[in-house]
Amino acid sequence: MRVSVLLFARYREAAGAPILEIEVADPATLRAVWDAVRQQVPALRGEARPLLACNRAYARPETVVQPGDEVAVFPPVSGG
Amino acid sequence: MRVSVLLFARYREAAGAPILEIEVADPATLRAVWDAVRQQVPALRGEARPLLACNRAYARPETVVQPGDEVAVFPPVSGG
Amino acid sequence: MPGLFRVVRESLRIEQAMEAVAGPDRGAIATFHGTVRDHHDGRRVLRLEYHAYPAMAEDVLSQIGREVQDRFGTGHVAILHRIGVLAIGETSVLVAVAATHRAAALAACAYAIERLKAIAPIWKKEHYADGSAWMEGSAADPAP
Amino acid sequence: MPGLFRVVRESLRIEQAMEAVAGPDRGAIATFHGTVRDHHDGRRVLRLEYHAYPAMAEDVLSQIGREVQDRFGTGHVAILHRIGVLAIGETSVLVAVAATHRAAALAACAYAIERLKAIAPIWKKEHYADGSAWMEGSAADPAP
Repeated sequence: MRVSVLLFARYREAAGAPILEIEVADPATLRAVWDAVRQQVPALRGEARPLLACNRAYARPETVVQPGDEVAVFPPVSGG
Repeated sequence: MRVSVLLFARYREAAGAPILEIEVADPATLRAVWDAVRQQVPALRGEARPLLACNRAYARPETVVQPGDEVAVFPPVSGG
Repeated sequence: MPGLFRVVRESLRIEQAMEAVAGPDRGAIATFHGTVRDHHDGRRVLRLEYHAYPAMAEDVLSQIGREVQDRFGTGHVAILHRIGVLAIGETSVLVAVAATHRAAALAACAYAIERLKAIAPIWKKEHYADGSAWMEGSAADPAP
Repeated sequence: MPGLFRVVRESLRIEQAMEAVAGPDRGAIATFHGTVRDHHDGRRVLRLEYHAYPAMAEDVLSQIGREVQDRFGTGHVAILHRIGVLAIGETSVLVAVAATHRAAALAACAYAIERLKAIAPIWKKEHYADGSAWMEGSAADPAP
């Protein structure tokens, strides 16, 4: 299963790209997606607190990703 | 001793004038000034909570008025 | 001390209050605007009239600014109150406080408007279709 | 639901936020402005850069508006966040809340900015004379 993962802020800089295309076994959880992202981007391997989002809402690692879902991973927020 | 007393809001309407000139025995306290004001303006006789000011600062009824002091009496405030 | 404390007859402009408090070393500005409501206690209000003891009111607003400095550590305070006849929706009072951090700015702004309502020698008269009435607060006598 | 929730590249104008929330049945408007400070933790800051996940951020700001409605009983909320490069003194975030009474407006405004900082997917990068650093908050993971 192919998933496009949106990256933001420091994660985007670490990956050198705003979107990563990854392959994960179907059905895939957000945790599996994140593991695949870390596999592809060594600089993110030590990340302890990634935030995960599915379809523009925060989601837990157990969430199962459906084809066409908008998936994103990013570091703790700091707006304001 | 002659004292000019500034009136505001409802007290001013009750007196029909922004300033009352009153005569009080010297030395006079703010309480004596207020009593003289009520003597002169019957509509104010029932007032339970007048605020008193001397030289643009809130003052207690025991405060002794000096010649030239700016004395004012007015109802509870309601700005904002 | 920095700060702007005025009782005025002209329309209040938020820009004036913001400019008086803003600065490069402050990351937060909190403001409060009191505006004229079209109702009060279920009764329709047509307009408001504010009356003040202007000289004392400005002294009291400055005193509130000093209290904010003592309690919240910032002197960047603007408190403006309008007097005269105001239409529905017009701004009667404006408070702006700038501080390094947001907690101080927000708390100081709330404090300043509470104090203004309790001690500034300013009065509000409500005008209705069939008459008018002076409002009078219930705060304790501010005398020391 | 009334309200204005935007992530934008243009300068933020307080008038826009005020107009979005004001109305004749509301007597109080509280606002909060976050502005770019020239220092942070003792270090001189030259400018800030804000980055966002704009679509999700606007959804989250709208959600904060619904939380304000549930907790404080007013839906008259505007939350605007700017992204891109900001100079010292520029406004990065604007919150405005209008309510019938001042207590609700003030408390809701403070609540909204706290929530924004905790959950809006927006990030700040500080630029110094000799480099830059992403800021990252310490709030709990917002996942349900």
